[in-house]
Amino acid sequence: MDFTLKIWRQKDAQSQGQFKTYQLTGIGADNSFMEMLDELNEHLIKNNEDPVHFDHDCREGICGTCSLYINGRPHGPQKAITTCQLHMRSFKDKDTITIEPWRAQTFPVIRDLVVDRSAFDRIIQSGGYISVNTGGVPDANETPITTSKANNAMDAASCIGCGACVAVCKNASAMLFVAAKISHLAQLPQGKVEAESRAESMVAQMDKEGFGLCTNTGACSVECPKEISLTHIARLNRQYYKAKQASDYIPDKEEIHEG
Amino acid sequence: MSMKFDSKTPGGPLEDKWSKHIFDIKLVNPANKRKFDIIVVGTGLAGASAAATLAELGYNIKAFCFQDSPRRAHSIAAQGGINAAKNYQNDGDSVYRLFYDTIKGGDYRSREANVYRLAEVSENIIDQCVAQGVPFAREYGGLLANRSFGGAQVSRTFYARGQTGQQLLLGAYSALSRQVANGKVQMFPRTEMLDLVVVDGHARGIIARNLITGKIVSYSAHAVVLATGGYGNVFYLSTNAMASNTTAIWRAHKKGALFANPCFTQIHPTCIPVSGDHQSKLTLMSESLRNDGRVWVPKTKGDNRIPADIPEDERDYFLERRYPSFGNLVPRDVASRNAKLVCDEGRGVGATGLAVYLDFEDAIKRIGRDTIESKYGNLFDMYKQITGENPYEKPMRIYPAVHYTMGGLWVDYNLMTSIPGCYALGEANFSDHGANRLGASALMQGLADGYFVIPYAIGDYLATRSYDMVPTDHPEFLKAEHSKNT
Amino acid sequence: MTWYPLIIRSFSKRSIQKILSINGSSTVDEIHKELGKIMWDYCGMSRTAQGLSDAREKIQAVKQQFWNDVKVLGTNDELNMSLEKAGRVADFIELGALMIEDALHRNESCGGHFREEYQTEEGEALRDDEHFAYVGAWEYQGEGNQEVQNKEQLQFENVKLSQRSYK
Amino acid sequence: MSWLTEALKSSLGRKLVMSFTGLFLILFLVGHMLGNTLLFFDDGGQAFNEYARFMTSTPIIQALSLVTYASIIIHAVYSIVITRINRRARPIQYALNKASASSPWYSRNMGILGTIVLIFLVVHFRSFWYEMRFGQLPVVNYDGSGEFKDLYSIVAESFKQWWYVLLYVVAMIGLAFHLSHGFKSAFQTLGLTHKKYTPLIEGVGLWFSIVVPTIFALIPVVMFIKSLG
Repeated sequence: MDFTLKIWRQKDAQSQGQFKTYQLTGIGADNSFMEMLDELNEHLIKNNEDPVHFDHDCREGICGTCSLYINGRPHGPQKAITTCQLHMRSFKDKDTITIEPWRAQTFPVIRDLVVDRSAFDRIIQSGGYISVNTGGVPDANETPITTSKANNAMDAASCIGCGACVAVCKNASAMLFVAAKISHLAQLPQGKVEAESRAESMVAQMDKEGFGLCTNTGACSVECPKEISLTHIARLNRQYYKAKQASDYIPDKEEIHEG
Repeated sequence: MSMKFDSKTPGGPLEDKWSKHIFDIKLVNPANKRKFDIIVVGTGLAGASAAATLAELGYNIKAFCFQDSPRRAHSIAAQGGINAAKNYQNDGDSVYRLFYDTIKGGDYRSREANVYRLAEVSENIIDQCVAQGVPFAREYGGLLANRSFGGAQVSRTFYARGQTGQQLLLGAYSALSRQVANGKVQMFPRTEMLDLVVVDGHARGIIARNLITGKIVSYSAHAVVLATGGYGNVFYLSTNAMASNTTAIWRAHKKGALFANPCFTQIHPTCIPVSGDHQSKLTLMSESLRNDGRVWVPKTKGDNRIPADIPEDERDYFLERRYPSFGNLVPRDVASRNAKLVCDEGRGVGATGLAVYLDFEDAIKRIGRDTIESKYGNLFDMYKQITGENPYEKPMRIYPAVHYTMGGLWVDYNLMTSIPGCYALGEANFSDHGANRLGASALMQGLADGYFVIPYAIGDYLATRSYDMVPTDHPEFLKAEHSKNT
Repeated sequence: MTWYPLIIRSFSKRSIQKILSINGSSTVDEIHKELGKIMWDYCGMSRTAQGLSDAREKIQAVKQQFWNDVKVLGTNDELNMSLEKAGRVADFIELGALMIEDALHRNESCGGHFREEYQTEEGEALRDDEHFAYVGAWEYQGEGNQEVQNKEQLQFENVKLSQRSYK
Repeated sequence: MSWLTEALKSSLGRKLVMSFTGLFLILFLVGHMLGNTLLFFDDGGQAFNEYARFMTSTPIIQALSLVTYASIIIHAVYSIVITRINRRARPIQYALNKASASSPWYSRNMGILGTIVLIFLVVHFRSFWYEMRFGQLPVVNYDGSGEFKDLYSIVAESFKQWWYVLLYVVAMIGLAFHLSHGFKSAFQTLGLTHKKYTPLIEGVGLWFSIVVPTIFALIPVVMFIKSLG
């Protein structure tokens, strides 16, 4: 198969970027999208041109590293997959494929198609955990959890942190990402203890990072490679309001100043 | 060939070794722990759990990973599950049986004491993970569910759909994140270790490259923990992530750490076959599929009818035929070699002839398509995505692929390499799996090492060390920088 | 001591510059694929003394190819994924050579290490516990020198070594 | 600063304000619509004028009116604040973006739809609300009930103009789409979703967003047609 590729090239975070067009011929339909880019890079290197930088690692749809905006959609035209699971048979021969990095103020471009998603790590650091130390915990079977609760928690926990939700959201909002973690932990008895303070602190961090506000368009869920549902956002909202009206946390001036 | 290293395996009866050892080894008093800095390289199950636990104890941790976030380490890709000798199923499991299965599965090439300890702490791992919020699969009564894996005749594998590694890693990552927030872990993502710094015979730091700026920076510490995974990518095609590599442990090896059993590699029997020259990596289909899938090839050479047209009596269920008691659940090395044998005989299937069928027809008839879908849905989807074929209707084609490396840096019972102060955890060391690893045991080992072994073991070393830091302009740091990159 | 940091810069640059300066004709991926093929063909699911000896030679050729003909563009002072990969592949080549040495010395079949010369009549792995029930721990001897193997004898006090059977 | 103002300044707090004001305005629409259907009566506007006086003279209704005005203003102001934050969150747009693949256009363009409704409201308020309160309306006298401001007469007069009717129809189409996202979105923001009830909310929301604006739009259309005859 032959393709015309329009790829965003940007030397580094400071540089101005622009699109460059490449012609690629003889690509097998069974190639994955990343293998197609590998092949492009082999050609580029042979021609003394800098290879296209893009993030990727496991290439089986679970690590969440890959992140391309392909023909106007995160992770390309198919539903419920990551870019690394996209195969060239999903395109037509002679197609033009436009490849852009995730666009969000909170995901600055590092080089070409590589962006910095460390904002997600900072959000998790602000409270995306259960505060237990290693050791001294009860037996695993001591607290039964209904299958439906465990399943719902697992649905939320399956978030891979790729950032497609932010990338596709017209507001570059991170609500689905934050909600997935909050909903995962809030549904388990172990996570309930801190559910409210967790919602408070993670939302505060999300706002601080500069993500946009959710306007419930639902695009995040549609494009999520793990099909994480909007109901988790609703659960986050509930947790947050509960926290705000019930928790004994009252910000003092300094905290507000820092925040 | 001298024996210049000591495994420090404690004496006494097997079941008392670890508890006795914990009592015997030296402790660092809580107030003094904050005077020690520890470098942890790698943030997979072993690295993240070690960094988090050591930080909880009070040590100052610098954690490094080459990925953009610690959550992306390749442990995340493990699908099937994690073993633990909980005997929740009342099917005769015990610490001793898990120990025995592991030793036997490893073809008697691992250390008894290490393996027994692994089986012992496996129970704590499950407790720990549940407390962290890992959403393991549950029975209707709300208790934990189990399934079986190769090389075992009991159900001791805990799982979270087909994403067990992901959920365990996210658990460890959350514990790590909590310590980052507490200021006890300084995290260095997109930073790759290039060399180990050894001062006066002790590991005292690393040289690392910031992958974004290219800056090469020295980091000093009182001990260095390497948890950088395996080296399966030496084969180019493997189930490892693209960036999984051997650089950290190889460069430590060149600094004097012994490298044990490098030829022990595991070939996983159930991978999606190679489809062409372009291929960059191979995708594993979880071994748990062999609980319900039946492996077969046509009885006659060159039979290229479609599978549905091959009648039952012309199929060779070669694993069930040769190994009636374990059937399709023989250990990985055995299953892989048998698949290779039938393909070498010319009975392989698919375009390349390098594949065998993994057939769910009987299972679908027996327990229904819905049950199969709930058990393996995401694996089936993944298979369909990659091959373009529907495994509910046509048997899967599978072929062995490089998956795991049992070899690694030699470590003693304390997980210390032959360089004092340098430790190796998880797949990066050699210790627990012998010549073959049982399915669902890699996750167990990574977490055992990180949560429950290194936190005690490292104290034995640090208790004897001074708090002084080696300045990063020490000649050994400079030398390491000079000689790096081979 | 104050002059040391200046030296660091120049030395470290020079060592990474080595890879960057070769500017040959083989990409890192091409070399990695060649290495992988040798390892899979000769040190994969089954191994023979002959195959491993051949692989020993072949891998040296790959090493030569890497250090004489690799092509890595760009500089050290930027995100440079080819450069990252080049460093990793250089290490894989050396490790591959050691894997072959290890597989060659272990004249038995056990677990994932299957030497065709050592199998039962039924084609199962045939261990040699008398001679190989040890951990082979290799010690680096400097660039270009044969590594030395140390042995840690494995003690089995609780399990009886037996031919593995899953029948 | 109190915890409450702090909470309302957070992203979720702002959404909550949008949700509450929006839901209140939805309630207001129901009442307003019921009242306005009096215009369909062929009684020369008596029922409508009585209703208009009731609405402007009853204290509880006046209090509710104040809440309505406040809701409209807060809803609009917050939407501007939110839009500005959201613009900042993506300074560089995609060169190629197939947004329609993942969300309906009206969900993405609530600002534009809201602006249409707002422009309409300005005209609407000037024409009727202002006249009723501060204008010099003719007075009618119904048997035994005293004097009434004849709001009906200006309404009837206005709806004789085709462009005025058109403005109403367009605005109501805008409102319909605004509601079809806004209704369910308000519940989502409040966290009121559940496998069992969400389909109900969505169904009611859809019918609401069709029926209410249609009735509103029918009033000028019917009166226009009547004026022709």
